Amino acid sequence: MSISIHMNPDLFKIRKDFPILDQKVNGKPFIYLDNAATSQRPQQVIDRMNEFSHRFNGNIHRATHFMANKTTEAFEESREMVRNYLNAVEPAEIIFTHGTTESINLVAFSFGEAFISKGDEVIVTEMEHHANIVPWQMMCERRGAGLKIVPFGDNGVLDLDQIDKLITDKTRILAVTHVSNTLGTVNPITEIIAKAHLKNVPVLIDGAQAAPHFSIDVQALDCDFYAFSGHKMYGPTGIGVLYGKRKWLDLMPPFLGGGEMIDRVTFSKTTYNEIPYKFEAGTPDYLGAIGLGAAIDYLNRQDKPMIERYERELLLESTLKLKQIDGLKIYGEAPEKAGVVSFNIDGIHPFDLGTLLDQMGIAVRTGRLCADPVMDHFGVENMVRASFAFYNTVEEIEALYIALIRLKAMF
Amino acid sequence: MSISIHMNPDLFKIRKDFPILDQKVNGKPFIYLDNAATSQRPQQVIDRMNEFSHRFNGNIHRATHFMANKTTEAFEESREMVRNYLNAVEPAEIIFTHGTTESINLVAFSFGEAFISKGDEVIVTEMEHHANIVPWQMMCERRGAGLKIVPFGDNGVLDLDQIDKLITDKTRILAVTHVSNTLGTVNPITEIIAKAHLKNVPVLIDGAQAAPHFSIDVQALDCDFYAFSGHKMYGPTGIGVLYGKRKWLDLMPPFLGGGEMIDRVTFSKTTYNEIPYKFEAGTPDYLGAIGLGAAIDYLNRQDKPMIERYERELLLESTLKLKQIDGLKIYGEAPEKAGVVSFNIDGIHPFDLGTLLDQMGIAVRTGRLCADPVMDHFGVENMVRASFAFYNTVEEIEALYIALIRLKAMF
Amino acid sequence: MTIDEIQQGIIEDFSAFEDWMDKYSLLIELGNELAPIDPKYKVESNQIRGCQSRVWLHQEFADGKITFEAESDALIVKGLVALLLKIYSNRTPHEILTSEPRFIDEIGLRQHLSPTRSNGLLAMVKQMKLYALAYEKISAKGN
Amino acid sequence: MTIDEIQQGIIEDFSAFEDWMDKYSLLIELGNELAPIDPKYKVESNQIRGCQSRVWLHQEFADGKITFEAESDALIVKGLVALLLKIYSNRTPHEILTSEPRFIDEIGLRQHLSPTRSNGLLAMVKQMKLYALAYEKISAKGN
Ligand SMILES: Cc1ncc(COP(=O)(O)O)c(C=O)c1O
Ligand SMILES: Cc1ncc(COP(=O)(O)O)c(C=O)c1O
Repeated sequence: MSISIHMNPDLFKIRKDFPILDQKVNGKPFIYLDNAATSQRPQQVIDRMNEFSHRFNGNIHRATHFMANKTTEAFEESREMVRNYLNAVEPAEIIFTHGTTESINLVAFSFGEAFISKGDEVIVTEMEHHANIVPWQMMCERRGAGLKIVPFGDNGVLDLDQIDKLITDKTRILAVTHVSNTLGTVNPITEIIAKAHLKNVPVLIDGAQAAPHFSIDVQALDCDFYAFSGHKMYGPTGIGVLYGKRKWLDLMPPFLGGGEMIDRVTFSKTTYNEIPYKFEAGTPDYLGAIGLGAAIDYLNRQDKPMIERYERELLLESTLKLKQIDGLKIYGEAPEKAGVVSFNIDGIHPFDLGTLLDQMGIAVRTGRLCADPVMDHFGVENMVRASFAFYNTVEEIEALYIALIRLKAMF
Repeated sequence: MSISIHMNPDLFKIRKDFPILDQKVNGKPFIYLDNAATSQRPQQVIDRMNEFSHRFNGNIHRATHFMANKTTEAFEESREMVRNYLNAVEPAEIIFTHGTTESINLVAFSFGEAFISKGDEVIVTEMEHHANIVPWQMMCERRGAGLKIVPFGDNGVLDLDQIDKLITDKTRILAVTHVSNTLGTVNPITEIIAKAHLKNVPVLIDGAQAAPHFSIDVQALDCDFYAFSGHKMYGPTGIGVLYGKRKWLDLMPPFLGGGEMIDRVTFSKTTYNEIPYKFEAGTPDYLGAIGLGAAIDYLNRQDKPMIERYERELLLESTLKLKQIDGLKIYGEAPEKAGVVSFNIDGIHPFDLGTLLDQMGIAVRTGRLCADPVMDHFGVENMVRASFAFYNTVEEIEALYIALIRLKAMF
Repeated sequence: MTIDEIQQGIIEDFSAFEDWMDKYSLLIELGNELAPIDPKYKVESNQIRGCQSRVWLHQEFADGKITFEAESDALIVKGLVALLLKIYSNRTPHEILTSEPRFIDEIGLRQHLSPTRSNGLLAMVKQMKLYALAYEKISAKGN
Repeated sequence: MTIDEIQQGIIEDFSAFEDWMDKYSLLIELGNELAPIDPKYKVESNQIRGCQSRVWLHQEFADGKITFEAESDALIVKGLVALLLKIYSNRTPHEILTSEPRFIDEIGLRQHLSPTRSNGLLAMVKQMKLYALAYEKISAKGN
């Protein structure tokens, strides 16, 4: 690991924290390059969750007993950690959901019920993950509204001029991804938000691919909503976050109904609790939230600027290497790009590549990447995607490169 | 533990499986009697989840690599275990949700969109948990439908005659709890379902308090939907189940939009996947589902008839004991009752009781138990609730009894 | 006596007891002794949100001092309310704003003031301070 | 030759290779050699659901036997498709219904037929059996 250690002196320690990385798969050292799909969990997250399974477990809120209080405290501490991670104004603006998908559905539904009527318009972009398209389509269909699309160029950069043209006085909300899960593009969301706010249009940011890698400041961004998933940022599956400005959340009706989100239930009239509880129906995934808190704590203890720099190095290194392969085409070459490289090799089906790489212990994602419109844009059925985390090494990228060269010869 | 062991010879072994039980709280041996709120997790569940964090973790479905396949296999195995646990016809009828609350919201929304229009009616009962009231209220308000209520008598038994009167040709669905989380009543759901089906009304069963304790056979019951939560049946938080008959699920539109629930996305038209995927938007909580699978596996390895008998003994024993306390009133004395005892002691506020019991290491729930209509029925603000699992002992019930006697003297 | 002196007294009263049961018995006694709030003040608008036990708080301002009356339906909470009234009632806004109810922590009942407890006590302390803040502003303007 | 004899032959061919790479090279070779399906059969209605690689399957029934033509856009899948055609095409419904493609397991490629794989192979085997079932019924009625 000499090259990697040179760039990331903590690497050896970091890799030790992720037990899953240290094993063989199909007889080869395991190389995990599918971090955009889901990331691995450090021992610290696993330990923290085990502590709560072994010692402290009681259903949260409204309880008088020790176990419930311990768990409630840890749950609310996690909320505060998320608030701090995003620099939100207050913990009440942090809603625990079950993932980015649920977060966006929540906004699409509740914002839609409150603010969207027949003839209104919603704007998304051509590079969105399905999770930031389908909920809006479903809502638009229900409310009789229309969906407008901001296109991107072949280099993977959004056509910002189009935004100005697409926003009309019928536009009610704009939803855009912070980082594209296929193209890797880091969108200029500060600029996009400013453009939208000029015309009084609130903005939802899909942060699924950004929150694990960059520092987020929702106040500086001034975004209205920000969504991300725990399982993509070194936490467990099943937990996610929706940040929302209080001014919106207060006005939006509840999404799901059930325990904790109510104030008082009678059959003739039910009144609702305050935020964030209004949007947290049912027993929250407090074990997951505690795990996410531990993941954030883990990230906070790292040298963040160094990690950001290192992840950028991994991107540069992999781009340079892969471009040396004849017939390999990379999709998305935005100047601002995160650690995601999607590509195809002429004449080789992504499924074949994925299958054979797996035989060599290398995990990449292949398929449509939950982004049909991006596939359609480039006129392809599938792509291969390698995506990085700070525990990956330059040597792993080298191994991917050598494997691809070897496989190419088989076809 | 002599009396308990006499009734449940496996008890010693079982308690060893639940590490959390073996500790002191507030300096006293920990006695956990809040199982209806959430249950504890056996080491087997914790181990299985750790195995997947330590060795096998990849985002499920549509992948070509080892980790994703291992995880997908385990996830789908869990679905099959749930199918088997409920005796559903096919795994496609098992939808993983995040809990009972989400399961019921899913049905309220998607069934509502498909089948409920202005003037239609939905029936629930007076003893429902808020999770089986509020989603229906919200949907009825959106669709312009009305909510009808089946009342219960002071003994905690539903007035079945009312069901026949309430069902009209406008009734579209009936939702009822299998076991009441406040009164402990085991409702005669076979009879209720038959009554409803006679008039072609489908039935949703809230099984949150039943699935952990009784054998469920959805085919024998012939219910249309059955919902429960993982965290109340010895699994992790954040995972739940909705069983639905294919004939309904096929006709219902999706609930949340996002990855995996789609077939093909274009901006002009999106088509949806088949069940169960149609209803599983976003990355499912596969870690939670695997944990739930392990919990079911654990339950399957127990002597189930013995455990059911033993839990009934715990109920009888606690009822007998508590009734000896002067001024103690038990709410709910249905002949068919599960291990839930809610009560009040004259002149002592439940909060005071809960606080002082906690000082003695005993965890009970106090409050409104997410069942405002039940509080209103009895004209009380709060209740104290003790609820049992098969790892509880008769000696723990004795300890509760002695503690209450001691506390009563303080007031 | 200053707020701090009274708090010190309370801490000493409680420190006489080793056993938690005796501490709670004392709280219950204090709760039982607390004069009930005038029924006309036991109204929704004086009620403090707390999911399990309810607290009613009424205040009046005269001669630069705030007098509080309060009550709770749970006896342990009422006992703690009695102690809070002892230190905060009939005080100037400034005194109220500059003192924390540290005694609760020191007599080993901290958990009752934790933000995750739904007994309404923390909300009551916050509400008393809000009143103090409001009256302080009014007084400042008045002069 | 019976289906089983052909399967045995395939298993022997593959067992000559120790290295997985050689096995996959052979599959790729088989895939490359497979005659393409007639374009007019490469239609939606012949396509088998598989999220990543697509498989097209066409069949005809004559003289009591079913002939299959098939193709896939992924080469490894196409190689496996070639093997499946070798054993299942030009067979009676009864032969098809009574033989399992055990060779896939035995040559160490079982994962390709696992229900969690989205390559469409399992669906293709199922589809071939469904055709066999249908024709068996038709033949039974016809006689
Ligand atoms: C009868 C009943 N229904 C529904 C629920 C809600 O379950 P969850 O909070 O896990 O969604 C509960 C849990 O308290 C319950 O007891
Ligand atoms: C940009 C983006 N948005 C949304 C999602 C959906 O996240 P989840 O499946 O965790 O809800 C993903 C994950 O693939 C993503 O990459």
